Amino acid sequence: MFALVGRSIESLYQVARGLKTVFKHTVRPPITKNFPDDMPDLPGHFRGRLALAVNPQTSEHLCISCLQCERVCPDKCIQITSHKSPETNKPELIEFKIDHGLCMFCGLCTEVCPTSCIINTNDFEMADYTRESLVYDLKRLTLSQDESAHYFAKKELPMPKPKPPKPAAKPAAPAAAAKPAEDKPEAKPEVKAEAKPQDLPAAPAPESPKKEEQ
Amino acid sequence: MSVELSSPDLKTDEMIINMGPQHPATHGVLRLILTLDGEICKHVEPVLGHLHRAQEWQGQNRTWFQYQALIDRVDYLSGMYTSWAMARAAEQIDGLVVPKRAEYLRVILSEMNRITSHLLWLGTYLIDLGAMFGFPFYPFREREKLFDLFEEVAGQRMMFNYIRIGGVLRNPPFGWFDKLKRFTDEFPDRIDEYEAIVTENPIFLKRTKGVGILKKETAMAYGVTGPCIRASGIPLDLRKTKPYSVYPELDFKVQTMDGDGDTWARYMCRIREMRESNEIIRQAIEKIPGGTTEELRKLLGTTGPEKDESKDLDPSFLLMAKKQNAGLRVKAGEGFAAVESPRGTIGCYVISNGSDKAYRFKWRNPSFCNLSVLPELLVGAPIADIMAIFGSIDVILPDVDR
Amino acid sequence: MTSSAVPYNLNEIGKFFLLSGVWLGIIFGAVWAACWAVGMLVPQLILNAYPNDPCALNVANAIRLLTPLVGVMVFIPINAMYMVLAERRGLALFTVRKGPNRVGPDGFLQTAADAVKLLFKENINPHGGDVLMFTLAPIIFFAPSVFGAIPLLAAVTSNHDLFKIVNLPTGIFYVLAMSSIPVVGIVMGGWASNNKYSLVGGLRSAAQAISYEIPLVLAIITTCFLVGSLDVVNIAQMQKGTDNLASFGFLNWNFFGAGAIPHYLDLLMQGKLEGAQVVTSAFWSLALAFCCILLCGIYLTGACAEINRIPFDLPEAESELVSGYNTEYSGIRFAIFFLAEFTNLFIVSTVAVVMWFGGGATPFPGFLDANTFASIATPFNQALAQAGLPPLMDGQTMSGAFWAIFKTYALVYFAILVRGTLPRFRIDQLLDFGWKKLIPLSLILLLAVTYIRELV
Amino acid sequence: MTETPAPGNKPAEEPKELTAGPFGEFLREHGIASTRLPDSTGVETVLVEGKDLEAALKRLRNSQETELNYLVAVSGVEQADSFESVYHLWSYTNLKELVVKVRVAKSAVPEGKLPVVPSLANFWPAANWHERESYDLMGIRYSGHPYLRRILNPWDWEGHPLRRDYKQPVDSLNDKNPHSMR
Repeated sequence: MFALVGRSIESLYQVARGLKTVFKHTVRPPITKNFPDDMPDLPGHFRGRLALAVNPQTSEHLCISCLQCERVCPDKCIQITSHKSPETNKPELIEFKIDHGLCMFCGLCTEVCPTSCIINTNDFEMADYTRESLVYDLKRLTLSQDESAHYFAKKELPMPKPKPPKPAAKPAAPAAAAKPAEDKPEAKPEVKAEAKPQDLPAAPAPESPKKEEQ
Repeated sequence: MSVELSSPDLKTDEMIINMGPQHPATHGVLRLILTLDGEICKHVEPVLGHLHRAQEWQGQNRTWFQYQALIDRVDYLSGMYTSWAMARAAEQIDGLVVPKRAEYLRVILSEMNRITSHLLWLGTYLIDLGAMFGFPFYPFREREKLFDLFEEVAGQRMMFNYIRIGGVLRNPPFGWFDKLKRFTDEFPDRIDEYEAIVTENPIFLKRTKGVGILKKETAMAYGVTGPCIRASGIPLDLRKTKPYSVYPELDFKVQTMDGDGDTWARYMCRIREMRESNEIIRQAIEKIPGGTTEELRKLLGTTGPEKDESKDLDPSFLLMAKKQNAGLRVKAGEGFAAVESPRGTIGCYVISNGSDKAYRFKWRNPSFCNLSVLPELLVGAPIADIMAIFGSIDVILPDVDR
Repeated sequence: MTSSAVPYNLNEIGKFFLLSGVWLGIIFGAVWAACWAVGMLVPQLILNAYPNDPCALNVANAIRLLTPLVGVMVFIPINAMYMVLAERRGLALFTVRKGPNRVGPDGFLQTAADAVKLLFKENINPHGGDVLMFTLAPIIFFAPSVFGAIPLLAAVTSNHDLFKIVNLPTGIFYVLAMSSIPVVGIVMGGWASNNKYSLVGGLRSAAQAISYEIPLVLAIITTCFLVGSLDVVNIAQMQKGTDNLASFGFLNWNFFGAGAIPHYLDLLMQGKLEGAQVVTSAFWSLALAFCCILLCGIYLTGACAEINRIPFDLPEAESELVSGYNTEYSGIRFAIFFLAEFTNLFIVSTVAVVMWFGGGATPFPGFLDANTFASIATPFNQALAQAGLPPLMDGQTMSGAFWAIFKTYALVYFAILVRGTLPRFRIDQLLDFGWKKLIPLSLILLLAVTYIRELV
Repeated sequence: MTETPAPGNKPAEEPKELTAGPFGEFLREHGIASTRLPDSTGVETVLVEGKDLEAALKRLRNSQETELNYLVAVSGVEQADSFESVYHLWSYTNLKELVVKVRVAKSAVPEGKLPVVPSLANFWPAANWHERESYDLMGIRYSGHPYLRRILNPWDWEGHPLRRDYKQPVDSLNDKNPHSMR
């Protein structure tokens, strides 16, 4: 009988302790973020939508059509069309398609890219109305010069060397410059000056360039 | 019709209920075919495979390099461990010695991952028990903090793709270790809060004490691992019993519970493991070769990534023992490697024939093996306990179905 | 990582109170306006139009009689809308979230939007279900709570003229009788859904309601016995204390022993107690108070079980039975179930307030009492009188309504806190708890109260 | 590794005889013949006959010396000319490990039949689901299994997907279908 009473009192005490702990949380600030109003501060290495960078200094397109990303993609979501330029005898990019509906954002393509052209941006809002519109073509994929500079700084990528000047008109060039700014409003904020370390020693740094460059 | 209510001939029927695959508490897509007598369970047949993605087939048809990105999805709540098991298997076959710093980073991130996994279990388990609205958010709050840290170092919150064959992907960014240290400082207080709400709660005790008793012998016969078997009193923890990585250098205890191994013991075991993991992280931060990223930078005298190619580098500061590239190959041979995941022994049996693809992959998933004991536990339990028991063995369905 | 730096959350708490205040203002404004219009304005207009017509007098009186019904009808849906929002925001506060904050200013209209959404959703009849029963179930679940609430109106408005009509001499019995009907609706809904989970949920509900009805009724009977009345208005009035005890405020409540403690203190101050009587009287008074606290606890527990709130929400146990009896419901029928659940919560809280927490009495004499409210109401009444319209309300009623509602919502928030903390019982443990613990305890208390009452 | 020749890429076969390890000795003491295979990353690997499997594993599990009471996994493997059922045995109490393999030569499997390996599920419940999985994916029939039913694939699935000669069915969710929904 007394044991029963004792247990009841103990139980009530424990319930009260729980209630108190829950009630204590009332004065804690909420952890909810008002998402579209304040965007999350994503780290540079965040693996978001794929994009093609241009040279931040010269606004050349960085892709050399080496097809490494196409080959390494586990989902086979990258499709590159290129042809061998008759003048320079080097491959030239014609079309670059990424099916973001298939992409699983593993970032392998960015690791193998010899010129740091294909990068994961911080953009993650890609919802769209059709599956077809998830297939991004070269024009939608290519970043503007400012954005490229932003991501190069944020990801601490080494600056690419400018390509040797070419005699003929470049087919990929027009796409590079004309990127509407409203595509990525949230990526605009000031380029962070603070140094974020990336791959320290011997990270899977972009493996020796020129290897696949025929 | 004249039926005597007290007669044993009173005609009753067994009811067959399909629990799942769309039941809210089957943690995904498990289907249980329950034969009920009233509310008492007479027979259970789990039907698996609703989430079967042919992970083994994919492993055999993708290169090593590609498959590394996929295996986080096998057990998405503890992706580090699946990566680690596969990386260990490949390293064993290849005879690679992973640099110390990389091993420490693996330990730190994996223990973080263990905490996130247990936290998620804690929240959802309380939901299974009916505390739908309040408590489950607290573990998720801490879990979010850890995920933010994961995001900074690995790039994503759950699909890390961080542990690679021969090392890890990259060093954490500046300030990361400080944030983690701050987390480890405040986390024990948070666990105290969880315990204040849950551990001694009379309703919780009633729901869990003496429910779903898993005897030692049964557990061993079914090959149960992880917190489930430790709660039954068997100190099987691969980090201690078959030490790997740098765990021998770290000081921690295997958390076992006395008694029969009921649901409450499994709960308590996980709570204690979280505290223990927290301690491991704290120690590993102290002991990591090269120290924090800032210290490492200072040590190397470099300021930016361009100069990291310095040749006179202490080999233990490296991150990779083997260069990662798309044509990654593993020597021919076979090997079985296991690591202690939050759910138990996660093992990877690999047969390699020296090409860039594995010849045979076989996953030994803890959830799959732990789930096989479920019919044993459920027979004789009322329908309300099904969720209490099923939740307490903490399976994750992608891990079961692969 | 940054959250622990600032330990206060005044912003969110402030928003919560602001939202509550505005919603409560809307609720009472609407109810008040409706009651005033039906009970005073329209009859007066009729009488003004046909001054000496006996027929008009009858019509006016008939319309006046409708006031309580109109009041309840206006009150219940708006109140449920507020309570759903309060529950969500309250739980958000307890769980370090923000809660719904998008629809309308700061989530203000969230439940209104939800209600509209539910109204426009399709009513789905489950295949093989009994459509008639399926349709009737939510109505049977909901209607009793509307009618059960009516006698309480008289109690919370301090027996205002307009609401006198609904006061019954056995009001509390009527409320209890009504509150036991909804379970029929649940069983019907569970049966007619043609779904095994729903059926189990419905049957669980029946078992649960039957077992928890007994301690609940016993707790109320004991209190009625102690007070000596079944009339809710009477019970509420008594807790204000008789003239010489009124200054003790909340000690007069049934919660603290139905006036035993003030009585003792009164005697002590007047020096009427001598020798050992000082101690024994004190002991018995405190014992009675303790019994009453236990009774109130039993009532609240039983009420929680009656209305299927966590930790007793077994009929809809989400992790076991998907959603129990309302698994198959959609659209307006589900909305009615939802509405009734919250209305029931409000009503059982009101019963508790009337029975134990002093009804409309202020806890501290002189604090926000009839005089204060009268001084607020006077300018309005004067303004209306100048316009030739009937007065709004008197201070007495306003004070009573204010405090009754205030206490009721305090209990509701407590229920929300409980919901945020406790896990759910198992059905056999629940029945065990009901039959083996609560019923014996309430019987013991009945005996104890009978005995102690004579000694105090 | 001798037993891992992939089709088309095979290392040289090493005919040299390996001496029996401690577990091989143990088995021989109890009258069970076993063949030592090359270690799988440092763990002793033995090959036993199908008919000896049950006796061998019972010995290994229950004997005080060995106490290999933790069946980690049962894997089905298709080699170039045989099917293997691989048992990874560990111990809950000590550090010993052992890999036991059972081979069924492809030439010994009749046309249209599955290779047969005796089941452990009757005395070792841990093997139950592993064997079902192996049956499902690799098509090894475990004779004497109490409930040998497909576990990961649907019950009416045709074929065994991890076989090398498995043909993927073409359905609406499949890339190979021209009307694929992808």
